[in-house]
Amino acid sequence: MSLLANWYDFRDLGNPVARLIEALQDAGLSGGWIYAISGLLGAIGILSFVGVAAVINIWIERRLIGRIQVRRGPNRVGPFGLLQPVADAIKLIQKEALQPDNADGIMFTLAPIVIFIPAILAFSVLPWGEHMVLADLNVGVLFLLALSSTTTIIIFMAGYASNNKYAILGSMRVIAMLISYELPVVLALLGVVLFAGTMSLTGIVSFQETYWSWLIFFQPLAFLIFLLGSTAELNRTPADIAEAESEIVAGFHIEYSGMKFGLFYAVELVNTVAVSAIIASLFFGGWWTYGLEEFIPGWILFIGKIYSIYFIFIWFRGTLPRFRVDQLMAFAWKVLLPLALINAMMVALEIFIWTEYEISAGIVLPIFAVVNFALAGVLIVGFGRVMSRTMERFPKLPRLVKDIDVPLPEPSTA
Amino acid sequence: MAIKTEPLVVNIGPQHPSTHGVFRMRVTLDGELITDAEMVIGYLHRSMEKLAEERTWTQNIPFTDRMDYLAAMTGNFAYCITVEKLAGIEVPERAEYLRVIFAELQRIASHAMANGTFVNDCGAWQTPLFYMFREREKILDLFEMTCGARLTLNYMRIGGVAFDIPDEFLPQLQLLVDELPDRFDEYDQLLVDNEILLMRSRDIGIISAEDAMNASLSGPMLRGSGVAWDVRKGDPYGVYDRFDFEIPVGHTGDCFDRFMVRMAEVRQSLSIIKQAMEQLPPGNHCAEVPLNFRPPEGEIYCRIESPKGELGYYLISDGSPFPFRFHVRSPSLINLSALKEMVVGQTVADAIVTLGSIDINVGEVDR
Amino acid sequence: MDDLGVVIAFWALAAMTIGAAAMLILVRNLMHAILFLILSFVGVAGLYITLSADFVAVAQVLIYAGAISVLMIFAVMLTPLSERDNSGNFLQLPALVLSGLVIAGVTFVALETEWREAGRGSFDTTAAEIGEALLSPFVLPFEIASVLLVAAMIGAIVIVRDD
Amino acid sequence: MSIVLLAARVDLEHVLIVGAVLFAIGLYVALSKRNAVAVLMGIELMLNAVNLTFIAFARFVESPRPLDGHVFVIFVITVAAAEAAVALALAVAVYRHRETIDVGKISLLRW
Repeated sequence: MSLLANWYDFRDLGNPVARLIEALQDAGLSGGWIYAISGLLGAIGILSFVGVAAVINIWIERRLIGRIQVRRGPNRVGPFGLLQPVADAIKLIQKEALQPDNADGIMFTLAPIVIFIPAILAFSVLPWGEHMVLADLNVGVLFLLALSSTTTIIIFMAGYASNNKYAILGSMRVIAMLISYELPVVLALLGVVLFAGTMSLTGIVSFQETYWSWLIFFQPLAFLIFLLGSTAELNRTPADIAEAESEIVAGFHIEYSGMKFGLFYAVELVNTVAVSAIIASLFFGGWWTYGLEEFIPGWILFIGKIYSIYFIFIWFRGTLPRFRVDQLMAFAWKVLLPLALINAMMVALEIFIWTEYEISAGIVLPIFAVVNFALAGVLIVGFGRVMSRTMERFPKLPRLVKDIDVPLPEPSTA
Repeated sequence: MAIKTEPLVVNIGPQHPSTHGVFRMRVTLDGELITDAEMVIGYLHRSMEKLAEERTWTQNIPFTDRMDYLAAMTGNFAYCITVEKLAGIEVPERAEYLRVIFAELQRIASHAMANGTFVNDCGAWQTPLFYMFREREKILDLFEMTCGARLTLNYMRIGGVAFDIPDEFLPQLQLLVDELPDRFDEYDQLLVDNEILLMRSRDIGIISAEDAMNASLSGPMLRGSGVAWDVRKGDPYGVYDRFDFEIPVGHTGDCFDRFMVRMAEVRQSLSIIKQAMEQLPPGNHCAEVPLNFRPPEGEIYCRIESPKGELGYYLISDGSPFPFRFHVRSPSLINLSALKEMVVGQTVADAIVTLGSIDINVGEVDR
Repeated sequence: MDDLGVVIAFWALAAMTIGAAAMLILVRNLMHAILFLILSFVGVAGLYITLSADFVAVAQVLIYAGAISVLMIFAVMLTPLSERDNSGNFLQLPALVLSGLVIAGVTFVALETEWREAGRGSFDTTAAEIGEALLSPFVLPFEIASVLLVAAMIGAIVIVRDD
Repeated sequence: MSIVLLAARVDLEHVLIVGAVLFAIGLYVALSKRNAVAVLMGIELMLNAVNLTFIAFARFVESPRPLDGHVFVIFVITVAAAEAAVALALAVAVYRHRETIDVGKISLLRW
């Protein structure tokens, strides 16, 4: 049995599955059955990763934020506080899942469940290793964008069904924000798609492998736009205006308690991992790491990259204050969108030059990398100058006065 | 013709993470814009002014702790100085200096707390608050070293302070004084150079110098608006006339100016502490005050510069061991009175930032 | 299309789509109606996938479920509660008759016509071909569509702008 | 049993019938609802039904350029987006002037 011969070869978990499929074909099963079985295996793999990630990330996030905030973070339950997520989950499950009197019952219950669907579906198109992809859609990037746009509706469902004013404020904010941020994100990804010439994530990773370079070197501006845009899409600081702890308390999930709240909490973490994974595959080569994947399994490298990017999101969260709604909108429309448009046009021009004059990749790609980095630098600095002209760049510090300069009141006497 | 929308009435508070206690603001919203606001206070009313009339002059000192519990020392200070003035008690030199040191330490602790929560209200996920807590913690350690308590100190007495400082106090204080300026430089880097914080706090919640004076604001609220007024200079009490320090004054009166005034005042406080440490004379720490203390008949109003503004006590004595009238002019309450003018026309997010920049303490607002 | 899995998926999605669309008639709350409409859109996207039109399916989710429905939610949220019902008007019976006629007519035509069916399998990669088709034979409609979008955007802004 | 057998495969006719049912529901919604947004929802449903038949023809019917159906659907989606934006802007504008979006009560153009 070839299936058992290399079972210990965990470098590429796709290989055992491929052999399993071969074995099933030899056994004479029809295509549908094989399709179902392999899909089920992949789904189990992804779901187990997502489940473990959602639990572990609670610990990682709390520990790291704790370190950023000069405190220790959870360290009581289990070794290094590792069992803290379990304790959290037990607490949340025990709690009563309250439902407001005039809430829209079905929508209220459905929203935290349905919101998991796009979050988990996003993992299905990601290439985890050379042959490890559940659904190699040829419109993978567009698929991810479509998923992120459906999240909007579900968040609105939650906010609307809660019958709470804070929740309505939060969900209207979400809708306005996500609609605005979809444009720069789409345009940033357009740059990547144009460069790689395919919308399939597998194709984009193999493009990076073919030309022996991560796409961040050709698309630094797209990376930055996507990173900032996705913090908004993820509702994380500095763009967490939908939850806005200090303003509208918890925004769209203010009325949720118990495990319903826990689901929202978990889906935020899962979404963050998903976006980190998307960034890792689009800009950092996915499982491909300059030949390192020969020695370390590609999927481990991929998870390592996911968590490196996840760290950036935690760092943002630990450091930055929050934008106001209109400032966030202005940032999307006045800064990110023009930058993304210029980037997309630049990429189109470069690809045109590349394909039309048939210059070899070895010459033209380093030039593109340099040009794009220079362009990114110039655009960011230039935009910073233009945007800050309306406001004095450096704040006026308070002036120090030696003596009081207001008319003295009558001195108080006994 | 605008769309006819239904106004949305939202309760901000009394249970809200950014109202710093149980303060409630009933705002009418048009979308996110505040068209009307109504302040509702009294959720933490403990009837201290009335209770104080049933207790002796000395027994009232703990009440002053529990008003502004983030600046208990200044509450003590203001009350004791008022009673001393009423009774004409001479306070020993050393006690005066110790009072200044502790009041200024308390000012630093209170401003650290105020600025930490202010940045928190701007949406930072608690990080600046925790750093500010770290500095405050060291000050609280010094308090604990001296009087055993950390928050409600009850340290000052009529005629002086309860205990002399322990031997290890001054070296520890010296360490802190040397260390804090660097720390606050670091926070300037983290916060003042942060574009998002500037965007959130500049030109928000502006109150002009004239309005501020008319509303009888005081403390950083007034100084942020550009009025150089400080009770320590304008109406010196204790030994404050012996120190050389400056008043930081803002330019426009927005939230950022108030924030920066507090940041700058921390440095001035440190300089006062340094001077007080150098001048600290030896001697007795408390004057002799009879146990059955009865000040002569009369009334008095006396004020000091608390971290939040002008903290005044109005006391009437009828010659009995109990005050006849015990009234507090609490800066939090009076600074809060300007909030409505500041928030109407702003968004909810700005209103929260504005409220944070006022630095109220509901314990002091409601008493 | 004889693969059993695809056939089952098609009928399940068709049932979901039509069921959700039918709920559009029945529910009282306009907000629920919009959510059922979104479910119906997603179902149609699923049907596109079973018909091996994956690019169109994803575009359907992106634009219909992600954008148009959000516009509708905005429109509903801008109107007061009293306007948010989903009741019918006096045309219900004629509309029912007309709808029945449409179903009967199309079913008749669909069953009676001899379609020139091609024994074609599913398409491999649709995205690239659609892109080429858009930019070579359909380049004029493509440009006009972009003009239309700009015109619609400006028009929508002009209509709702405060005078 | 025969119905089950009929449904055990998907041919052009089946997709067309599904499309027809969808179109009929959209037509009913568009004609019979009072609310302007509901009417728009019916119209969108009808457009979806048409798109479905386009895709079905592209999938099943012999043609030199089979993907033209897909291209048409893309155009329809584009136009639908533009149409929805304008229609909803109209609904908001009408509401602003007449304080109702009941299409029965908007009688400005009635003779």
